[in-house]
Order: sequence, then C-alpha cells, then structure tokens
Amino acid sequence: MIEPNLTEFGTVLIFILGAITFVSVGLIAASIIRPKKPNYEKLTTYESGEETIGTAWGQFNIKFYIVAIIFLLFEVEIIYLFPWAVIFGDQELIQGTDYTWAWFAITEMFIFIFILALGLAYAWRKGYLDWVKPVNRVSDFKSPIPAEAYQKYKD
Amino acid sequence: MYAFLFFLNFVLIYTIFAVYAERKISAFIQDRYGPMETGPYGLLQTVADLLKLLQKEDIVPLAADKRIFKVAPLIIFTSVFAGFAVLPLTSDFGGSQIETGIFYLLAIVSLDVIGILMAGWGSNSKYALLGAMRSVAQIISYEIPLGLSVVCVIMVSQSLNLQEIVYQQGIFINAIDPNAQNFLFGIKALGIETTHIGGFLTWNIFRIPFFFLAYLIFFIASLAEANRAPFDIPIAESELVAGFHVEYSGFRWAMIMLSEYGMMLLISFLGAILFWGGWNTPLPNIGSVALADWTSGEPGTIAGHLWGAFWLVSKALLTVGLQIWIRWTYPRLRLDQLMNLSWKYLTPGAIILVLVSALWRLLMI
Amino acid sequence: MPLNTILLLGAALFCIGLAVVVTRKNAIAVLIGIELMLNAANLNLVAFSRFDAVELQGQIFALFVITVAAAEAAVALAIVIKVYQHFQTANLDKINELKG
Amino acid sequence: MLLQSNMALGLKEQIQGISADIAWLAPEITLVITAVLLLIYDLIFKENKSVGLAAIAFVGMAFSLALLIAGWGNVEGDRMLMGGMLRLDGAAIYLRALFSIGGMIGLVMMLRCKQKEKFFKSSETLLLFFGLVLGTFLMTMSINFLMVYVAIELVSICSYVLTGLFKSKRNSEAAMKYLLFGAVASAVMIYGMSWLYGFTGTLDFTSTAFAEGISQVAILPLSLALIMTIGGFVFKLGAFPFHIWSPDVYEASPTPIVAIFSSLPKLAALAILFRFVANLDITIIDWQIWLGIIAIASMTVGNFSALWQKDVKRMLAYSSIAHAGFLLVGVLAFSESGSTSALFYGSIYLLMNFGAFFLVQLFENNEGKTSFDVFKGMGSKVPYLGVLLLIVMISLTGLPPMAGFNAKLYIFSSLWESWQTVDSSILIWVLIFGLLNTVVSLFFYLKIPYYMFFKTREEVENPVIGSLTDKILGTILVAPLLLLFFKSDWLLNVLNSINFAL
Amino acid sequence: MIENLLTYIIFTPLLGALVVLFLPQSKTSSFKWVALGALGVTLVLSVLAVTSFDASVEGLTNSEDQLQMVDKAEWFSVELGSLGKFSVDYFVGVDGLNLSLLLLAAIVLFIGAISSFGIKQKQKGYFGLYLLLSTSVLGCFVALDFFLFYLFFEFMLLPMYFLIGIWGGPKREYAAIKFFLYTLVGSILILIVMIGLYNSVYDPVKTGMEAGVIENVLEASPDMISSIQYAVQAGQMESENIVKSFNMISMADDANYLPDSFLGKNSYGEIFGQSARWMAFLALLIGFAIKLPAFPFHTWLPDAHVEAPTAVSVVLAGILLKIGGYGIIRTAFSFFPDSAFHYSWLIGFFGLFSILYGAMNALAQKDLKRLIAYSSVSHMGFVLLGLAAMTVEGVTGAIYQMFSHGLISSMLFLLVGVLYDRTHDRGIENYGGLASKMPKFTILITIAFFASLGLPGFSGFIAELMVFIGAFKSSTVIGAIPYWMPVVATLGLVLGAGYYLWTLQRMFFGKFWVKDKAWREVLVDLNAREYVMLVPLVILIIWFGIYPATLLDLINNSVEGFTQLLILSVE
Repeated sequence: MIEPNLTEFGTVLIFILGAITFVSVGLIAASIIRPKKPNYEKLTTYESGEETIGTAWGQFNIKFYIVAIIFLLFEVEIIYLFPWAVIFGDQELIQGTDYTWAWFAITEMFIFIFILALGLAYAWRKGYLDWVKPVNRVSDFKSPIPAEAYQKYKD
Repeated sequence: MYAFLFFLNFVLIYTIFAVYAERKISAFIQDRYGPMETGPYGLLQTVADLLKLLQKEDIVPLAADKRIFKVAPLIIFTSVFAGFAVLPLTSDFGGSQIETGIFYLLAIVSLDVIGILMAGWGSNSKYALLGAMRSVAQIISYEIPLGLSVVCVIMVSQSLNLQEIVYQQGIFINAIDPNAQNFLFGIKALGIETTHIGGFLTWNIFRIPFFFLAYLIFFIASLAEANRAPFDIPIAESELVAGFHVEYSGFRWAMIMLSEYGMMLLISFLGAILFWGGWNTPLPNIGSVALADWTSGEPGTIAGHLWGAFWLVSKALLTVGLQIWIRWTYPRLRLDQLMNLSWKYLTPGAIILVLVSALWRLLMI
Repeated sequence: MPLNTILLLGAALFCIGLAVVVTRKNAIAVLIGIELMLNAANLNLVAFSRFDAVELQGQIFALFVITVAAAEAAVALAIVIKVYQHFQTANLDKINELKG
Repeated sequence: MLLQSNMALGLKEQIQGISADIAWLAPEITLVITAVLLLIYDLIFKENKSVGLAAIAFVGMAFSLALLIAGWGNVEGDRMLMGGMLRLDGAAIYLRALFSIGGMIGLVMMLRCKQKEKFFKSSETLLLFFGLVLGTFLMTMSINFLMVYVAIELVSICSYVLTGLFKSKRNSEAAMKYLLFGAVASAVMIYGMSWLYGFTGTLDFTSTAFAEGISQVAILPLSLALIMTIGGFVFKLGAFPFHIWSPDVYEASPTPIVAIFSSLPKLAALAILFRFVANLDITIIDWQIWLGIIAIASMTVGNFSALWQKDVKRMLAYSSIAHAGFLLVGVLAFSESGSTSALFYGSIYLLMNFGAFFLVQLFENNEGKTSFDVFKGMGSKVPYLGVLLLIVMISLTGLPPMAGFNAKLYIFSSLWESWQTVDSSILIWVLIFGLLNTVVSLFFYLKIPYYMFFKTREEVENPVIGSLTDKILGTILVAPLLLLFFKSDWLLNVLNSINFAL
Repeated sequence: MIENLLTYIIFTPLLGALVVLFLPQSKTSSFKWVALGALGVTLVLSVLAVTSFDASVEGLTNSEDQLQMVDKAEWFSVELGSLGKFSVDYFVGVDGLNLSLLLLAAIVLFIGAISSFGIKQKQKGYFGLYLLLSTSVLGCFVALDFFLFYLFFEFMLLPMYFLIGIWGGPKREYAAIKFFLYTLVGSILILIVMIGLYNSVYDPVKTGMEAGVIENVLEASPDMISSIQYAVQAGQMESENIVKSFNMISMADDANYLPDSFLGKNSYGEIFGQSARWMAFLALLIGFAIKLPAFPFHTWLPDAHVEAPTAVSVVLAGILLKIGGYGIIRTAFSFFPDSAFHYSWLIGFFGLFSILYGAMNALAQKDLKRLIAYSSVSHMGFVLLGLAAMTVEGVTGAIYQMFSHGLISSMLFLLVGVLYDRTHDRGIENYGGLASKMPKFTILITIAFFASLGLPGFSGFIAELMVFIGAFKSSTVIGAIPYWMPVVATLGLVLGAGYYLWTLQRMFFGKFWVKDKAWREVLVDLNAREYVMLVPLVILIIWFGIYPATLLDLINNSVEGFTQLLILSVE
C-alpha cells in the first residue's frame, strides 16, 4: 500500500476525520466572511409566508413506524446473508466435501430466506405495505383534456 | 492519505461540474439555454454560486433545536464521504483495503439517514419534518433491495473486499488467486475459458447474465438512496419546497447539496465496481489482438494507474449522467407508488435473484 | 487495543444503561438503556472471542444478540405505539391501570 | 485460506452428523412446519378460517407429541445434537412430552374459551403460541449459552406479543411492563454470560472446560457473573426478584394464554437451571444460600401477596410465584432425588395449573370477569364443577389426598436428605418456611371454595356454566391429581428412568 | 372376616358416603337413614372387634406381634433418586392403645348420626361429609402406617371445615377457617417430623426381601429380623437394598433406625443446637397438643364448638380431641421416649395449666356450650398429666379419661343441643328453674354434670383417680414429674365442681324464668329421638363408672408394654 504506516482501518479513520475537519474548517472560514444580522422575521420558521401554528414535533402517520419495523427485521436478516454469502461457495470447502457443504449451506439459507419471504408475504397480504392513497377530488375546472386521460397516471 | 486528498478534491471538483452539467442538461432537455452569463457558456456559474454560498448568512430558526440543527449537515456529509474510503480507484490505488469493504460502505452510508432525520427534526418546520420522514422511509425501504442485490454479487465473488471483486472481473484475476479461472457466463460446463480474454466478458454483469436485472434493481434503489428524481418526494420542490433542508442556508446548505451529489457519485462508483468491472477495461483480448492488455497497464505501473482511473471514472460519470438524464425525464412517484415499487416488486425480485445466484455460483466451480 | 480497556468500556456502558433504565421514566428511554446494556455484553463477547480464534463463538453470539435485540426493539416499538394510543403518554408512571 | 482448507477436513462428517441429528429434532421441526402451514393457510384463505386453523394446530401438536412418545424408547443415554448445541436426554424428552401435552390442553382451552374467534380468527395467536412452545422445547435441551439465549428470547418475545396482541388498554400496559422487565432481565443475563464466556473460553456450560475455567476465577467477579446469568433464568421461572411482571400479565391476558405462561416457560427455565447448576461445584460458591434465599423469598412474597387479591387470575399468578419457589427447592437440594422430585412437582404443578385455569375459565365464560364474586354461591348451582375446583385448590395447597401433597412431600424429603448430608442451616430454614407457607396459602386457595359453598347469592337463578364436554374435560384434568396421590409410584418410576444432567 | 375387620370398619362409612352421593337429590329423607345404617354397621363391627380382641397378648408396643386384626398390604413403594427406596403400606391393626378409642369413635359417630336428624337443609351434602368424616376418624385410630395416618389425619379437616362452615352458627366461617388453620399448623409440624423419620427408619422385612435374604414376609422370623437389623446397624447392608418405611411400629424400635440416621437414638443430629430428637418430639407434641387441645393452643376450640352444629360438636369433642391424645401416645411418646422423659415436666406443666386454665375459663362463661368446651380443655389436661407421669396408672388413666370424656362430653353437647333446638339460645343467664318445666332433661343433665366433674360411680371418676395415682407415684417410680403437680391439679376438680354446680343452680333450680316469653311454649321435655341418643350414653357412663374392668382388661397389657418401653428408654 501507499501508506505502510497506517492500518486499513486507520485509512478509514482518516476519511472520517478528514471529512469532519473539512466541514468544520469550511464552517469557520464561512463564519469569518459571512455577515450575521439576525432579526425576528429572518428567524421565523418558513411556511411559504404563512404564520406557523404550533410546533412540527407531533405524531406521524403510523405507516412510517410500520415501515421502520419491517425494515428493521429485513435489515437484520441481511446480517446473516453476508457472512453466509462469502463462505457458502468457497472452492476449497466445496471440493473438500464434494458438494455436501454447498448443498447443506444452500438448503439452510433457502429455508431461512423462505421464512423471511413468508414474513414479507404476511405483511403484504395483511395490507401493511399499501400506503394510504390520496383521495382524488374531481375539480370543477373544465379543462380541454378529457378526465379519463389522467386516469392512467393515477395509481 | 493520498487517497483521502484525491477523493476530497475529486468530489469537490466533480460537484461543481455536476451541478453545472445538471443545469445544462435540464436546460437542453427543456429546450432552454441554462446558465450563460458567468464565464464562457456559464462555465463559472457554479463557482460563483459556491463563493456566494460561503458568504451567505447562516440562519438558524428560533424554533429550531439548535444543536441538532447545526450538527446535522456534518453527519450527512461525513457519512457519505466516509463511503469513499473503501473504493479502489485503480488496480493499485484506492482507499482502505479492509476485508469487509462493501459491508462497511453500506453501513456507513446508511448513517446519513440519521443526519437527514436530525436535519428535519432539528429545524422544527413542518415541511422539513415531512420531508425528513419521507426521505427516511424511502431510504430504508430501498436499502433492502440494494443490500440484496449487493449480496448477489458477493455470493458470486465470495469476497467483501471491493478491490478483490474488481480483480476477479478482469485479466489480472490471477494476481490475487493464482489458480482462479473465468469462464464464459461463469458456466464451467461450457468450457470456454475467458480468464485471459478479459474485457467486458469477465465483468460480473456479463459473467452472470441475469445480473442485468440485479443491476437494474441496484440502480433504481441507488436513485432512491440518493433522493434523486423520480424518487425525490423528500425534497419535492413543488410541495415541500426543499424538504428536509428547507431551513438551511449558506455553507450548511452547501454541505447538504455537496453530500447529495457525493452520494450520486459514490453510488455510481459502487455500481461500476460491482457490476461493470471497476477499473477493468471493456476491451477483450481477441486472439493476437490483445486489446485488453493494451488498454490496461500492469498493476502498480503508471500506465496501470492511469488506465484504471480512466476506465473507472468514465464509467462512474456515465452513470451520473444517466441519473441526471432520468431526473429530467421521468415524473415524480407518489409515496404509495414508491413504497409499492420497493416492497412489492424490487424486494421479492431481489430475493429471487439471491436464490438464483446461489445456484449459479455452483455452476462456476 | 488492550483487553482491559474494552472490558472497562463495556462495564461503563452497562452501568450507564442500567442507570438509564432505573432512572428514566420514558419507555423509549428505558429501551435505549436496555440497548446500551446489550451492546455492553456484545463488546465483552467480541473482546473475549479473540481468545478462541477458531470458533469465534463470541462474535457469533454477538451477532445473534444484535438480531434478537432488533426483534425485541421491533416488538417494543409496536407495543409502545399501542400504549401511546391508549394512554396518550409513554411515561411509565402514568401507565398503571393494573393494580392489586 | 489455510484456515479454511483444514476446516474442510472434518467438515463433511460434521455436516453429515448434523443432518443425522435432524431426525432427533423431528418434534421441533413438526412444530415449525405446523406454524408455517398455519401462516400459509391464513394467507391463502380470506374468510372463516377458524376450523382449518384449529385442525392444523391440533394435528401438529398431536403429531409432535406422538413423535416424542415414540422417541421415548429409543434414546440411549445422552446425545449431543447440532454439534454440541443441544443435549437430548430422558429429561428433555419427558419435559417436551409434558409441554406438548400442555400445549394440547392450551389449545383445548382456547376452543372452550367464550370468545374463541380471538384465537382462531386469524393465525397470529396460534403462530406465536407455537413459537412459544418451540422455544420451551429448545430450552429443555440447550446446554450452550447461545442456544439458551435464543430459546429464552424466542419464548419471551412470543410471550410479549401474545400479551399485547389483544385490543385493550390493559393488554398493552401488561405487555409493556412484561417487555421492559424481560428485556432488562435478558440484558443482565447476557452480560453475565459474556463474562462467563470470558472466564472459560467456551459457551458450553456442561463441558469440563467450563467447570475448570470457573474454578480458577476470583470469587467476587465469578459470583457476580453467575448471579447475573441466573437472574435471567429466574425471570423466566417467575421467581422472586423478577416476579413483578407476572400478576399484571396474568390479569390482562386471556386465560388459555395465562395457563401456558404459568406452566411451560417455568418448567423449561427449571430445566435450564438444573443443567446449569449441575456442572457448578458447590464448593466454589455456596449456591444453596442464594437459591435458598430466592426460594424462601418467592414462596413468602408470592403467598402473602396472594392473600389480598380480588381477582382469581391475579391470585393464581402470585401462587405460581410461590410454586416457583417450591420448584427451586428441588434445585437447591443438589441431588438426584432433588431433580426427580422437582420433575414430579413440575408435572403435578402443570396439571394443577391447567386444571385451575380451565375451571376458572368456565366461570369466566359465564360472567366475563374473574373476580371472586363470580364464584359466589356457585357451589349449589354447579356442584360438580365446584367439587373439581375444590380438588384442584386442595392440591395446590398441597394437602392429602391430592397429588400436590406427594409433590411437596417428595421435594421436601429430598431437601431434608441434602440437609442431612450438607448440613447448611439455610436448608432447614427453607424447609420450615416452605411448609409454613402451605398454611398461608391455605387462606387464599380456600377462598374459592369458601365463596362457592359458604356464600350465597340470589340474582343468578341457573347459570349456564360448563357443558357436558367441559365437565368431562375437567374430570380428565383433575382425575390424575387424585390418582397420582394414591399411586404416585407410577409417575415416579417413569421419572426414575430419566437421568438428569446430574 | 376377622383379619379384614378393621378395613370393613373404616370403609363402611365411605361406602355409605358413595351411596349418598349417587342417590338422587329428590330422595332427601333417605340420606339420614343411609348414614345411620352405615354407622350402625360400623358400630356392630367395632363391637365385634372388641369382643374378638385377645386381651391376654403381651409385649412391647414397638413389636408387631402384639398387634391384632392386622391388615397389611403394600400400598406403593418408590425409589426417589439418592433418597433410596421407601415403601408405604396400607397397615391397620389394634392393640390396647387404640382399641378403646375405636370403640368410642364408633359409638359417638352413631349417636352423632342420630342427633343429625335435626338437620333440615342440604341434607345430601351434610350426610355425605359426615360419613367421610367418620371414615377418616376411624381410619386415624387404626392406621399404623404414618403416611396412612397422616392421610386420615389431614383429610379429617376438609369435611369438618365444611360441616362447621356451612351448617354452623352465625360466626361459622370464622370458626371453620380458624379450626382449619390451627390444625394445619399442627399437621405441618407433624409432616416435618414424618419426613425426618421415614428418612431415618427402615423396614427390616422389606430390606431383607430386597437384599434377597428372605423370600417373602412369612419367612421373617424374629431372629431373622434381628439378624437383618444387626447387619444394617453394622453397616453391612448395601445402601441400595435398604427400604425406608413409614411403619409407626418399627419407628418405635431403636433397632430400626439407620446407623447414621438423623433421628436415630444414638446419633446426635442437631437442629438449632438442640438435639434433633428433642426438637422432633416437641414438634410432634405441639402438633397433637393443638388437636388435643392443650393450654396455649386451645383457642380454636371454643369457637369451633360454639359455631358447629350439635352433631358436629359432639364428634369434635367426643373423638377429634382424642386423636390428639392418641397421637401423642402412639407417635411422640413411642418414637422418642427419651425425649418424652426429658420433657415430661413440660408436658405435665402444660397439662396442669390446661386443667386450671380451662376450669377457670369455664367458670367465667355465659354460654353453656362455651362452658362445656372449656371444661373439655380442662379434662384433656388430665390426659396430658397422666401421660407425663409415665407410669402404668397414669397412662391407663389418660386413655380411660379420653374414653370417658368422649362419652360424657358427647352427652353434654347433645343436651345443650336439645336446649338449643328449642330456643336457639344458650345463654346461661337467660334461663332459670328449668327443672320445673322439663324435669327429665334436668335429670339427665345433672347426671352428665356429675359424671363430668368426676363424682364416684361415673366413668370420669375412675379416669381422674387413676391419673392422680399415676401422677403421685411418678416422682417415686420414674421421676418424670414432681410431686406438687398432681397436688395443684386437684384444684381443677374443685373448680370443676364449682362451675358445674353453679350452672346447675343458676339454670335449673329456683323458680322458672326465661328471658323470652315465647320460650315458655317451646320448652317441652325430651322426645323419643333424644332419649334414643342420650340413654345409651348414660348407661355406658355409669357402666364404666362402676365396672371399669371391662375396659381396663382390654388395655392393660398394651399399657404395660408401652410404659415398659418408656422405662427401658430411661435407663
């Protein structure tokens, strides 16, 4: 390698630290040259000119949580896929055990993935995956384009 | 160290031109001129913008949660930029060589979700928060197919080390594993050895033909990861103004934009490395016409560096161009369509691909 | 990195987690504390698994702990949401219908 | 590369061994397949799936039971499965058979429950139920910390969801409390395990390496680690320091689920505890002090808090805590007789518990609640069920002529024996406290017969409690309690043919 | 027939209970007749047992040879891990110690059944439970296997609990649970000792069979047994051959204690620094003293008596209390004679205190039934005193006292029941000069009172007399209790005379007066049914008062053997 005095993770560390330093240096530099004249109007929250009502920190559509939960499970399953993926097809092991290893590993993982897919199927079937669709109100505006022309873009 | 400096500067310069390119291409697609004033053909436009951004006032809204608001851009940029740390630029030059390269990359990049959420939450604005939530939901949903499609590649190449993966896709395969061989379509039974033919024939995407599908999934997912149109509802200008970074201004805003473009580049690099042979030349050796040897120097030599960098960067930039093109061509997906695409089409598809590539791997030995 | 430092770090994490669990009233905070404790255990496991390099039981164990923790977190999230719908709060002191 | 190539050497045999082991795990596999079938069935059909789901569940459970009974004969000694992860011995088979019987009874209870669509409308409940049973199965066999942890968590998570699954305020609250306690307990356990792993370098706590490893560790850290680890087991056992969750959970959850909670995981945890302490040298740490204190505390706390409960299920929850204490007595006897009598006690306890909950559910079906008033004056209205309930309660108290008495007699005999040999005064205290607790427990166990036979009430003319089927089922559940008092040697001889990990 | 006699005696009532259970609810009137019939059969059988009892058999009470009508069969035998084998037998038999009490039980139960005819509500349940109670009581007296004994002893509680709790007076629930808990505490103590005992005692015959020394029980000749015992004592017997046993008779023989056993005579096991045998003895003593009841543990008795329906309190006073005394004789004294000697002063003291305390309480009572209840406490004190004396006369007196008190107290409670049936009031102050209104009743109650206060000519006199003789001799013969104890105990007699005569004077003599006008009509004299239950008792009381030999001859040899055992252990 080019930097023999660094471990591989050292390099990674350099990238991370470097990024941080770059940003902070930039910020400092900017703070030197940039003006600072705050006033109330400037510091209000932007809502296209409307007066903000209340705070934004409230509850969300439950769907967000559900997506989060499903993601969590899948991501965690992928943890197991990675170690398996790098070893199951290993030439020495497969030839050393004349394919017993390969078939064993693959069967195991297929069962695993099958159950995983079953979970997805469950979420799908029970309708946890379909997002609330916006109701489309037909406006009274008479446009030259016939309404059904839009139809194929909706849903 | 050098890799760091290289990538930092590379990202910066690239961003300047990417923004310019974006505006020009959009203008071209929408039949306009685009920036013309600053410099010839407005070439210096982005530089001017950058300078302007540097001296813009940094506004932190009163309602915002100050600390979170200020830290967010830092986290976003860092997490994206740290992704570059494991990219092999050429046969012998690149970031770190850690054995778990790709795994690390996926992990560190998915950290920017946190940054985005912080940005949205911290700025305590309804637009920002909505944007953040959407963006998070979108990113995590598309992380699954992305990860699975990456797993396909890993299963075939039996390694997490990007450099190793790249080596396998070219004529220098034996440099890492002396008795490794490549076969046409990876099927040993065909008996057509392509180890020394190299070129595009040994790229993953040609070695395992159905990797075209894998790459398709990968590419779509990567678009969503980078919040690019048609998956840009988080920053949908027309409804959320600018999504999670609506409250940002000045240098912090610049950082966010920078990391967005950086993300594009990173994803393109990754795609090129995993599927399109990385720094390997596309030209095969045909008998005595050793195009591959001519267009790629021995590892370690200057030629090797130059050729490698050339091929990889050009592949990546092409992908970026493709992304820009798509952005200005397709309409934005609605949130439910977005979710459906991810969960109901890409994920099952990716799962099937994983199974198929597992079997394919057995054909290869 | 010497073993002791890792173990100390783990112990510190564990204690912090325990303290959070004991002191905080918010269910989410308690869950975070629990995650800290689990990760302390993971640190230990990985650190110790240096000593059986062949089987790496510790690392595998850590992997499983992570998984199970994630599953637990998922369930916990779901339950907390449910509780929130019923009680309009995640404060554990406020959630006491069952007594006896 | 080098590493892998010499990995390849024994690998093939290893794989073939593991594939051979699968035959021994047929019951577990049956459970998994059943669960999967349930899910698929649920996903395929849209409407009125109850019958199909119930059928699948029953068949699966029955099949696993049949497999176990078939496997009873041909297990020779111990047998390591899955590369030393699991250990199959007589105790494991016996307990699993017991559990699948319990599972059957649980399913029957679900069927006899008033709002049975709660369980059979869709597959979730059954799915989790099977997951729970599977977890308990694995718990009985695991001798590896990793396996123990996974099994325990499988049980726990299924329990959490089962508790919170039903749409009510109390369910969600109970589920959250359960989850928080459980998560903390398991975190503590894991931390302890990690230390033990560090001390010994192995996760297999029945291996000699483990025993040697801990014999070299300083007393303080070792005891800390061990206590942390055992804390996790004790949580599943529902004994003293980690019992707080159970009353709320029991009160909130539907009765069949509670019946399962209160029996299967407890006994499974007991099995783990046995396997764990079996390999620990008493001379290193004085176990009997710790376990004795836990046992005494569980018995006393459980019984005394049960005294002023107004809800029967809550009362039974506390009684189950007390019984956990009694089960621990078998552990701290540290003798073969201790384990045998603990198994005996456990089996009887399972029967008693299911009987109690089954009968209570019959009354719950009638009035929709389980406060003691439900039983007012029922003795004259439904005398037969009343007598059955009386028998169960007497058995829970541990008086002759019910099997509960034999259970207590044997378990305390083994305690006495080990006290004669070891002569540590904690044991005699446990003995005295345990037996005096019987007196305390009489108060609340007799409360139900008291309400049934002594109290009277007018408003209910002729309540519809218990069809003929229920009466028959109740009899089937209660009859063993009488039978095993008069011929307790039948069960004991079976248990004697089991060699526990001692 | 004769060898299974006891079995028939025990299980006839159970059979009756089953009949009652399966009779349809409609046949309400039939239940009482079933009960009466069953208990009548029992009575006849037990009389048969008494007549066919061979009084000439001698021998120490720790040998099975002197038992009669033995019915022995293996119930179950199990192997409990390292605890080794132990076997539980169905083992019943009589000797002088329990024969009289068996008879007593049969009589009192029968009469109780007659008096239960007054029960009007829930007859099915009542008579079913009553018959169950009878079974367990009878079984308790004849069971010679500790497990069996304990089964009957515990099972007694349930029917009693329900009988008091459902058919009792206003405060019945409280009384029932109190009774249940007190006795349960006692039986827990007994259980602890039982566990300890069967862990230390082995059965020589079974051990021999296990070891293959002998083929079957018939070969077990005494010298063979003793050789086996020698082998075990010398530690030559393999531990896996040793069969532990619940046999109460072998428990009384030191040779049957395992050499290293905890409660063995020459092994010095300790609990809390005390000799294990002493502690075990105390546990047993307290356990049965609660049942007896002796002084500090008696408080359940008045409540139970007052709240229980007449028949039940008859059974309670007539039999259940005796089980306490019998238990002390059969277990505590027989198993741990040395400890008994060591604690005899304590037992004597308890006895003494019960006598005085009971009597004084009786003086203070306003409720006639309570008064009689406390008088029972006082009389049971004599039993303890007699036992503490550890002399032949003392023990004989104790048993005789139990027998006679069984008869007398039943009669007293029946009489109170008679009064209560009429006015539903038992207040002593609420009556006056009943003699003029119901003379026959007065005569009977006078007889009962005099019998109870120990007037010569009644059975009570003989009993107390023998107790006193034994107690006086004790200090010289064996030195169990000091001289002053019986002296002070005589005070009890005086007090007894006091409260009885005073009550008599207050309630029956003088001019007729009752609290409530309405009672004037209801207060009629005895009817036929009441005669049927009372007259036999009167006859019995007088018979045993003037011709005690009837009973003494039966029990003498066994008592000799028993005291022999005690004295042997003291030297």
